Amino acid sequence: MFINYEHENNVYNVSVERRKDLYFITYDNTEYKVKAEEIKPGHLKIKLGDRIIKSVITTGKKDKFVFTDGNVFKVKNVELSGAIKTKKRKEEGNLNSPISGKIVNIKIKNGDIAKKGDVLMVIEAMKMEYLIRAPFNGKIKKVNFKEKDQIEIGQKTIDIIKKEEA
Amino acid sequence: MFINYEHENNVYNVSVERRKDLYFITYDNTEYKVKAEEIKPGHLKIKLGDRIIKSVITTGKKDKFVFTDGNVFKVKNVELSGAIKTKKRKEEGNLNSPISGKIVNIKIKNGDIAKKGDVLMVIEAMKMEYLIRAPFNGKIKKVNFKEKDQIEIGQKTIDIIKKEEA
Amino acid sequence: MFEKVLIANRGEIAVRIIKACQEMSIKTVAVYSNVDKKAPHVQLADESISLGDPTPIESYLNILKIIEFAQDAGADAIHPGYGFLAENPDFAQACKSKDIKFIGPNPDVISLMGDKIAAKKTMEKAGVPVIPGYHGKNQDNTSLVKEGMKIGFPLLVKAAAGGGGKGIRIVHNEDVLEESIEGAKRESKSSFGNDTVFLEKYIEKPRHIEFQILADEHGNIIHLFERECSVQRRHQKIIEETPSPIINPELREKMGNTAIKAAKAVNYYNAGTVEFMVDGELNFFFMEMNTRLQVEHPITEMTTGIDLAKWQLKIANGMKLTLKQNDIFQRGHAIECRIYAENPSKGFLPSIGTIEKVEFPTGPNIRNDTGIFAGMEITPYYDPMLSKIVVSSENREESINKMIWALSKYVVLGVTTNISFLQKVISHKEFRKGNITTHFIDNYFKDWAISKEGLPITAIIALAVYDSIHSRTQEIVRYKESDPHSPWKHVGRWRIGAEE
Amino acid sequence: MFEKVLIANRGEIAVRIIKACQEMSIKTVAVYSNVDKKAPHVQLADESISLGDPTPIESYLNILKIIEFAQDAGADAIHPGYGFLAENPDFAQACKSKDIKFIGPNPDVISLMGDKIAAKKTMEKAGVPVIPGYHGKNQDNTSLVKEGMKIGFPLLVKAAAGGGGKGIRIVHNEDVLEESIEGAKRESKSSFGNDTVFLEKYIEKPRHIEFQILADEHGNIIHLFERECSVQRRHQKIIEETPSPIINPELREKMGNTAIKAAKAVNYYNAGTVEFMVDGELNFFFMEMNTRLQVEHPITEMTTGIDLAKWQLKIANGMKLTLKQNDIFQRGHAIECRIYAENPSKGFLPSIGTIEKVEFPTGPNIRNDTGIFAGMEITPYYDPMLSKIVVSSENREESINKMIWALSKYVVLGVTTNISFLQKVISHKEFRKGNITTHFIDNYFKDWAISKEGLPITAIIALAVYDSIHSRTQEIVRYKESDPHSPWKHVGRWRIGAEE
Repeated sequence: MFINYEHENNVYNVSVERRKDLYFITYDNTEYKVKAEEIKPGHLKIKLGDRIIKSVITTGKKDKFVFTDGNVFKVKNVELSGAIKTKKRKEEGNLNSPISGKIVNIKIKNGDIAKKGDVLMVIEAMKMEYLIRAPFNGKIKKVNFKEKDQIEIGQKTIDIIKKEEA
Repeated sequence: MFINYEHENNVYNVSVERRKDLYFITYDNTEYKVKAEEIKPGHLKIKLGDRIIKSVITTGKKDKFVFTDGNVFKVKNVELSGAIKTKKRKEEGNLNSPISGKIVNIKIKNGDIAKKGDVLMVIEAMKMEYLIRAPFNGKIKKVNFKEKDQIEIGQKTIDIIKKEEA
Repeated sequence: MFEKVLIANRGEIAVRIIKACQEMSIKTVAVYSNVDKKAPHVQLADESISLGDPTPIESYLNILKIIEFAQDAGADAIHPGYGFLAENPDFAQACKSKDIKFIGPNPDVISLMGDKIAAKKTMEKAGVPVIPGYHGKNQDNTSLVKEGMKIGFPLLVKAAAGGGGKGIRIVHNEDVLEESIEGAKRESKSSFGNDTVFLEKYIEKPRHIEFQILADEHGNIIHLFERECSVQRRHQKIIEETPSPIINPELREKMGNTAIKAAKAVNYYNAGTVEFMVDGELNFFFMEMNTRLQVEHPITEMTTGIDLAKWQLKIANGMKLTLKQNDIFQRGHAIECRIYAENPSKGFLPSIGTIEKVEFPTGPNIRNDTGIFAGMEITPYYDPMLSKIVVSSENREESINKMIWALSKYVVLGVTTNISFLQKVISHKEFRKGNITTHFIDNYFKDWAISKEGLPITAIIALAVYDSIHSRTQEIVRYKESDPHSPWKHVGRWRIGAEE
Repeated sequence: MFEKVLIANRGEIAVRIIKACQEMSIKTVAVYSNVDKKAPHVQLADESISLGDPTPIESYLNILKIIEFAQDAGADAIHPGYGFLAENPDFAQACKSKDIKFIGPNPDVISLMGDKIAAKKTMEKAGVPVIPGYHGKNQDNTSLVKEGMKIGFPLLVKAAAGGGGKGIRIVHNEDVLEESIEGAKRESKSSFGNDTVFLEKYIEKPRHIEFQILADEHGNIIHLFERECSVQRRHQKIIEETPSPIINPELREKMGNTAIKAAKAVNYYNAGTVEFMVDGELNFFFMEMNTRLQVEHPITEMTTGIDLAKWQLKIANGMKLTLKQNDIFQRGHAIECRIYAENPSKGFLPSIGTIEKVEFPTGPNIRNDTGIFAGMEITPYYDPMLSKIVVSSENREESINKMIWALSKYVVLGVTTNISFLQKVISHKEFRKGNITTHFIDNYFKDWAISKEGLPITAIIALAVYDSIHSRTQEIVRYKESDPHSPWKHVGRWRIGAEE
């Protein structure tokens, strides 16, 4: 069985083979032989050599959450296709909203010139302010929202055209 | 909907009619109108007039367990038939084993005469002794087990014939 | 500190000890019998080893197996908990001979304190007050009857190797003395493999009050005040509290010093408990010494702030007791209730079955020591104690109220428990006044039954709602309420088999 | 005592207060907004009333609605918890006018302490040391800049009506002074509807240390020692402990007496907190007074044995404080960690989502104050604090170890939390040494990220096992390990979009 896990834009390609309570897991050219049982729903007790790994896993609406060694990781099972493999690397300087909230202040308008680090927009959520700054020197192509608009996490706030370095 | 609950040899005959979150429950010629919701599996919050009843219910292999006001009751849903209605009242003086355990001592043998209160048999379970005593003066008809036998809860230890009072 | 400790126990005490170890960065090894495969102590431990057959003698009492497993796992110490092998000198000795540290006192001390007769003699010699009695070697019935007559009635017949209320008979007159001696011998033989009994004066209005001590291997010793354990059923404690409602500061100091004297007399180290009987005039007598962590240790922890389980580990590791007697003080009031799988309205008969659902009350100063879970089978193999609920607060009254609240939120479905019973006991007006003796339950709860009045209407309503929600029947149109043909009449309750 | 109390709050603090009421046999009324319909405080209360729309101003901040509901339910008192209406003098006044007891101090005192400038002036007059600064009425930028230049740098710009770190700017030099003043004004306006700011000297190596007080309506007042709250992110506390690692007995007494003086200066009653800033030379300055129960009150309860929530109820009911200063003492050491739904590696951005699974660590002296449950939606409407985990033990080192253990067993799946981050902070060697200031997080955890190294192998293995167990595929025969055609090669990790 081959599985691909996506975690923070990295894809982990794993294979697993099961024989009763023994599992042979191969990742990064290394095979791990473990003994494992699900002691209650979502609770795994895994024996890897002398080491006991205790893990809690649950499947949410979109993601899988795995708790191990006191830390939690959010992953997604993904099918690898040509498309995803060639997906473009994210542009430097993310202008997507980091949070769902209300736009309380827009500092620039279409056509303005912004200097790297300038505050372009202020978003308020949960009583705190989040600042959208220019990722580089550039010209504002389009402001996608107006003041008092509601914005959702991940929505693009502003289109900006990078100015060629002098 | 008609339901019969058996609890400690009593049968409670109840009817319930539902309209959304309203329930009309009739028991003993009284109708109770309550508002109720299952707040999580098995957890009920029931509003009866000014009163809030919180209850936890679970269904085991054979019985239903209901927790209310800090107490737990074990009940069974039963179908009422002619048979159960005419079921004989239990005889005075129960000679069934109160526990599953080991018979460590038998004080009498077939044909013996026992006086009311005499210890007939000693059963041991969970490191404690349980005594089976004669419920009345009588003659031992049959001892159903021998020493060191395993006995299950509810099994009849001894058959005894009641001696007519003088 | 130890690298790895094997916990030779199960249930709540194994869980308690594993947590103490893990906080101290000590690796833990759990052992378990087949029926405990999924038990919390097994899941919590860093490693676990199966003992197989659930019969105690094959599993948690199996000295050879446990020692072998400890060696295999590379454990450098074994914590025995309470019960099982905790007070077995052979086990302590076997650990010693394999160079595994037994977390407890010297095997000789366990041996001595396990022999109630020898223990009492030792204490008498050390100047600790003991109850008048016969602890001689003449164990034939005739001699025992003669000695009993000398002591006078009421008197007690007790198993020399006893504990937990097993092998005890109270004798009120000559007629039943011999019969009682025989019964105690038989029970003792069956429980402890030894039928030696002793006789002693029976104390009227007795209270069971014990003192916690903590002693290191370097001769340092302190006491951590008393626990009032008088509320008992079948000679087993069910409710414990500290401070005791009747102990005053002078008596507390006197008894505490006596407890220290008792422990010093046998060069004791480890946590330990000196049990006293206190009579109506506040005279106190040594009863026995428990050479292990006590079930009820949490109430001492809550009022003194000291972690007894961790100190056991530190002491066993050779550390010096850094706590001084003057640094230890009681604060507030703590109560423990033991939750048993048993039926209080049927003579506290242990109950078995599957725990279908369990929910613990939580809140400030509420401690749950437990080893149970939903889906767990309660078997007849082991003690029916499921867990302990412990509360503390600023004073006794508040703690009683907190405990009543906590018990009212404590849900265990699937096996009969004593939770309702505990609520009634702790709410009793004589308990509230602190008027308790070891006869408290017999005096006030002889024929107690939760369900004398049958199913309460709240339960009936809840069941009806539940079944209605979970039935596949659609919502139905109501019959007209005035309809004489409505089947809504004629519902009620009747007794099975009753003539109609 | 009150018959029935309405709790005008949600989450863990509503749960905490409801439990206190229930232990005292006081009936409770919960209020809730639509998104909180299934919340624990609603389920626990004896009654509950829906406030409708989740927007705070329509629900938990809606004075009219809440007062009306309290009247309808026949509540004779309202407990405001913390946050929301807890320090709103209009609410306290509205309760008073409807003859409902507000569980808190007099509305005038809330008003006075809510105005940071007036509060500081009052304290200065009463002889309580304050930080040099400007709290004047001239709020035009030019005047403020001039005053700022007088005080010197570094200095702080703070919202007069502020709290919880909102509307605060630190200014290191003249160039950015005006810009910072503007930012603070804007944030203050948006958060509190008031853009008055004040300026003050910025203390280097500052610690935030506060004193708990308890005062009744009859002029009796005590303090319950300090809480060290220096570990903060975005000017909000995340870890609190008591005692403070730097406070010595003399300083403790001096600061405690100053806190009492501060409270007396305004005829305070109720539980309250006097916050001080302490500099590197152990000089201390009054910062502000919180006229309510504090988030971090449990650490004081654990070390003093006093139940603050219950005392609030008793005091509001007119009872006299029976506790005397000399009877109160600290024992052991307690630590609280606040569990937030937030992402510490993304500037502590609050996270939202559904809590899919939650498991709390339990054990002796571990307290969970929580209002969350599996299936709960974390929405952007309210503060992202999920719960508080509090531990205590004999000393600081043990408490740190206990907290590390507890956090390592604390499972929250479905929303990003700060649990891993808290583990790292509390394990940090400077934290262990007690070397903490309010800059601790900025100094040592500026670019912290849990997953710099990506998914650990343990997580990969666990996922693979989980998916294998839950896949419908049958067990398959293994490829020969030496088989060169085995698809078991070529598995690994790569970055999406990376050139191959």
